[in-house]
Amino acid sequence: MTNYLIRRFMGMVVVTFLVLTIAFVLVRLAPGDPAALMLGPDATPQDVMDLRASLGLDQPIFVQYLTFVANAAQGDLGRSLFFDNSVTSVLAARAEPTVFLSLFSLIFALVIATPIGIYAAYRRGSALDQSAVTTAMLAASVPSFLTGLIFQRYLATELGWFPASGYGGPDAGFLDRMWHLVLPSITLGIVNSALILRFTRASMLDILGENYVRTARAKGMSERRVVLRHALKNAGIPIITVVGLTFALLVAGAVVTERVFNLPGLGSLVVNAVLRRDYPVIQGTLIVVAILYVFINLLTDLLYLVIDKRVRY
Amino acid sequence: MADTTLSSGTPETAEPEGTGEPGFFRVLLARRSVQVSLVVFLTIAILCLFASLVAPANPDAMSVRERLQGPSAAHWFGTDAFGRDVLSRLLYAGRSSLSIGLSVAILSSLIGVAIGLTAGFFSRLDWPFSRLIDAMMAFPDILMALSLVAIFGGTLTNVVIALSIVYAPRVARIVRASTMVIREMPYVEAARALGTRTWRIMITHALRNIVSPILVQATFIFAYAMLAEAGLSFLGIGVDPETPTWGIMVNEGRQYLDSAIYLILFPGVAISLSVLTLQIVGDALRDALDPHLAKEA
Amino acid sequence: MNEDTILDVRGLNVRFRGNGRETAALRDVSFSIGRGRTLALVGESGSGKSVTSLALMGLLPPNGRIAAGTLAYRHRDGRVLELTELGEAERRRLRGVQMSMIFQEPMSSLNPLFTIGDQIGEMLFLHESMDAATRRKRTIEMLELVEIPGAARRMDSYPHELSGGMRQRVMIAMAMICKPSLLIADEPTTALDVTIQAQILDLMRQLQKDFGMSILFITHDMGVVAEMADDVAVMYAGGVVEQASVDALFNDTRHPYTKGLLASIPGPWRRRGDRLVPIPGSVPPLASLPPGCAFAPRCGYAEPRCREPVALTRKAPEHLAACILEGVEAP
Amino acid sequence: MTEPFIRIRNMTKTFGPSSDPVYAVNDVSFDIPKGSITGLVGESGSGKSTLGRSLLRLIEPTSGSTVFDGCDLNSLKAGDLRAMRQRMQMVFQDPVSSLNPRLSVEAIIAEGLVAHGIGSRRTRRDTVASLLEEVGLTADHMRRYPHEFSGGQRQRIGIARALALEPEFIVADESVSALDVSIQAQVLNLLLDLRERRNLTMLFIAHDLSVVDYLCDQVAVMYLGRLMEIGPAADIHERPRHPYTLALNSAIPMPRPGAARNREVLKGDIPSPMSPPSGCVFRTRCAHAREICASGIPSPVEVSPGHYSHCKRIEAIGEN
Repeated sequence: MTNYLIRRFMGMVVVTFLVLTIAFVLVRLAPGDPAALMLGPDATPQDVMDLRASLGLDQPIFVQYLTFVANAAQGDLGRSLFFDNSVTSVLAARAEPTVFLSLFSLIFALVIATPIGIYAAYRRGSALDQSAVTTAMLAASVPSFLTGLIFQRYLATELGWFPASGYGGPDAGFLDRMWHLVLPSITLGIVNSALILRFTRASMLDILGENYVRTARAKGMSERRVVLRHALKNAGIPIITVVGLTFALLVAGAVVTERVFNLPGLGSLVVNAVLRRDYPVIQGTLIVVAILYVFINLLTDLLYLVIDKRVRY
Repeated sequence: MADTTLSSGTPETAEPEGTGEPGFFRVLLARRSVQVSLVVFLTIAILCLFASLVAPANPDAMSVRERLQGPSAAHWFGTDAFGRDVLSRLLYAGRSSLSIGLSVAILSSLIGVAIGLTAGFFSRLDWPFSRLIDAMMAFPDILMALSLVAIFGGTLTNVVIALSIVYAPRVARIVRASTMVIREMPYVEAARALGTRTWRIMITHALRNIVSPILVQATFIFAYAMLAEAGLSFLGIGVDPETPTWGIMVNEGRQYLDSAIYLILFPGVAISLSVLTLQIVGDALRDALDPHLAKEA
Repeated sequence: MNEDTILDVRGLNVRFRGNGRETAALRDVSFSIGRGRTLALVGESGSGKSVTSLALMGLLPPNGRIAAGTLAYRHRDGRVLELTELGEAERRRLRGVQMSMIFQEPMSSLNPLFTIGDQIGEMLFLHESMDAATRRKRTIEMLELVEIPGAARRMDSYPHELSGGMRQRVMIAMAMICKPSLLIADEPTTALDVTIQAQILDLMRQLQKDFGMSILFITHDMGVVAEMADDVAVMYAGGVVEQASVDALFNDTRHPYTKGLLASIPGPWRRRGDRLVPIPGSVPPLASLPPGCAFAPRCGYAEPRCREPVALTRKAPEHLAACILEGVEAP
Repeated sequence: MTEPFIRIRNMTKTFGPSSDPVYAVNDVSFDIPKGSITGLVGESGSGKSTLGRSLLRLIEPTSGSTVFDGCDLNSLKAGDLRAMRQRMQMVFQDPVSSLNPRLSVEAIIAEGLVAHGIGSRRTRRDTVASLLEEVGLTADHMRRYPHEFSGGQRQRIGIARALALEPEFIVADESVSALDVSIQAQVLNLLLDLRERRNLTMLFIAHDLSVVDYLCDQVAVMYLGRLMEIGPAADIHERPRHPYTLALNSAIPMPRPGAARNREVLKGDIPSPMSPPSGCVFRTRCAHAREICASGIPSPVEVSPGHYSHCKRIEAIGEN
């Protein structure tokens, strides 16, 4: 057990390190001189030279790499080329909509998909099962921007039930801001519920075929108890894993959804950064998101251990 | 001949008893939904492939007089803001979208198989390879593709390469897992006991057994890559707008969301329909290929 | 139904759906179990012995159904219940209390996420009303009864912390704690080592003496049959081919299949150097059984008449066989 | 004394870290005479399968040696070992997972011939056909796939695969355990016939003492990684001189009603190989165990020619 934890933790450190390396290499591969880009077309060669020196760009690549890793370890992800600010503060300023959007859509997806997935597995092959599977497949096939745009036009613009876009004004209150997230969250939640539903159903099907479920029935308990007490707890493990994996899907989805609904979140930030070639911001977003992902997966693995007492290596 | 008939060699049954194991295609095509999906997908694919023959108009011919006209007899799917025929553009754009999906599916499978097979078979390489796969998978697909395209530029080739880099680790992970299972199978031990070399074991035993999971995965990647490319193009970061894709058409039509929703609806439905049918076929493939694996391996 | 009979199965037919057609898994299975006695149901894989036990418990998988037959069960209060006519809720109230079951796979038949104390105590929670402390006490007593060392401590173990033999003891404790009148044991020792098997068989005999229950013992091992059973029913390809008391079955074998089975077993009782005489061929798939006697294609005594249907007939008092022959010479 | 065909000396295989090794096989030595069938019996955790694989070097033994017809297998380089594999083969336990479901029967049986570059495609096909007939199947079965066969037929295919390279020595690992009794008897008889026809030497690994007793000339009994007793099959059966063999013998359920109802049943569980008892590993379950059994590994005592018992209290285990 301790052995497993140590190995798991070591693995995480290495993965984090690799994430940093990939992010560093990627940006280094970009054509053009970062200093020249930062200063714009009017800069003199002398200006560029000076900036290169102050940014450490004249150092050997290996030294630059070490500095980069050391800085990143202290939370310093460099400065934005576009905003006159550090990447960390730029990211922090845009985090709120993305965090809540992801959270709401995950909750939406879990609330919708888990019970249906469980019931569909239990009533395998029934009309409900078939329609649930088909709907899930459909939901996973429609690009979220299409759903978003259709919602926007009909539910927001025409019916006026929801705000069509934006995040409220600059001085909008918290509730107002959250209200702007409802439609985006549903849009993003639909895609995720498709994945979670299919996964829940599959894990539940596996577990319902297990011998210990047969034992539970032989003990003379109600079907309700068989499913809710004996099967669900075991199905919880794979479901937790998939929730961890959904994180990547949420972030990717958030990028598109924020664009559809004009939300000033990390997704919009990174898209604009790409259009403006603001490499430090792209790099910073990549790093933050990837490390978050690594952490969430560590967390789900630990949760796993708490639920399942079997020693794992 | 007589002496080959051993006292104990009584054949158990004259015929082997594999009774009515339904064939691959019968299982694949058992469901109506799968038949319909195959027909729909192939129709879309063929129409797009022969766009130059079937398209009613030149997809780039502009006509200011005919701008933003809804579906009509002359223009079945209407015209866009430059008066171009939407149906014709849709067919040409489909060619790009589908070929991106297919190329990504093939390329990422090749990379993934190479990595996964190596990691799965050589236990010494497993740890570093697996950590690299983990690190690659920590970047969400669109975000990674976005960055790659931002850095190398938005050409069709770059989008394909970027998406292949994104999906290859997913294939690698599946291949690695299956290879590890197969590596421990008694028939691999039997091969080793016979004196078969490792590379031959990898080809005859490992590769042959992972072909079906890869095929299934490739079908899904085909679908996901089309979705991801559409997402990139919708964000305005995908392929150069000179060669339209369905995603680009949605992006272009977005300004006219309130007045001409058909501009996003047709390409949007085209994407959804292709992705949906691909996924249904992928699922059916899995069912058709899996019973053997599930039962035998 | 005789006063001393606890379960009487008549003409049980079970069918399974699959690949778009229905296959008969059990064909006209009949047997009965006396009070306090052990009936061994013996057969090779595919003979239908496990399906029989699941049908009795009402635990057939969703694609299986009882197509015909009666299952008369004598309740503890003296009533005779027809199991096939009971609703699911009534069947459920019988399970665990009146008839319990233990399975072949002690490794996978316990839920890995609950302690064994939880899983045994759950039986009391389900079927008897008592407070948690009493439940715990009764559970410990039961664990002691099945000879688990350190029972009070073992209560809080998870299944993966126990050996296969210990898990099977836990399964037995769980099945016995509500004192059922019928215990169905489906190959309970097949997955265990021989020395552990001997322990479990001893334990089951002991518990039967203490509790006075009847046992339906399912096995493929003729040695286990000889050791455990009072009566034996031999199954082949979904049907019973011979039923008799254990002595009669081994010493006055009437069916060629039973005879072939006995001749196939190697063991220390044989003369060294004597060849085994295997049954030729293999069990035909259930979906394509030959007409008439299912064993005929492998039978050394087969004749044209064997293509006609053959029913269990009385060959001697309390000795039934489904064969046109009166008997076969001793193996 | 002549060199035995196969000589196994001090075979040891550990798993886990070398600082805290788990002994799967611990210091096992015995000989297998040419043309004989040696049975290796033991319960789970006895290390019998690990021993079988270690002596073929399918897994690397931690220490010890196998001398095969005068050739020390452990000193061979990879290439030489590969060549040597033609002479020694293995038949596996599970008739399902030991055959690749994606390969035809022909490809499965010919695999060894292909690996060693023997014959052309045409001659290999002829070889496969005659092997199929030798094991009781027919030549037209070669185009089929494993799932089309019953368990017994698959095991015959596995035997044909092992025979293709015309080996002199075969390790059969629980090769009949997964089969029904009537089929098991067919395969046992097939093995006996093959031994006679091909003058094979065999190591037959099983947990079932009756099967071993039927098939073998010599029987070795293992418990928790160690050898308990070895000797001619008749001796082991009629005059066992180790308490574990006695217990194993008496635990066999006899198909004779009333025969074994008052036998002596071993108490307790098999200890975990991770923490085996000190001294004699069997002492925790042994009715004859005394203080001396707790320290020092019992050395083999020759109780009759070729019959060795690893027990310190051999006098207490009377000749019956």
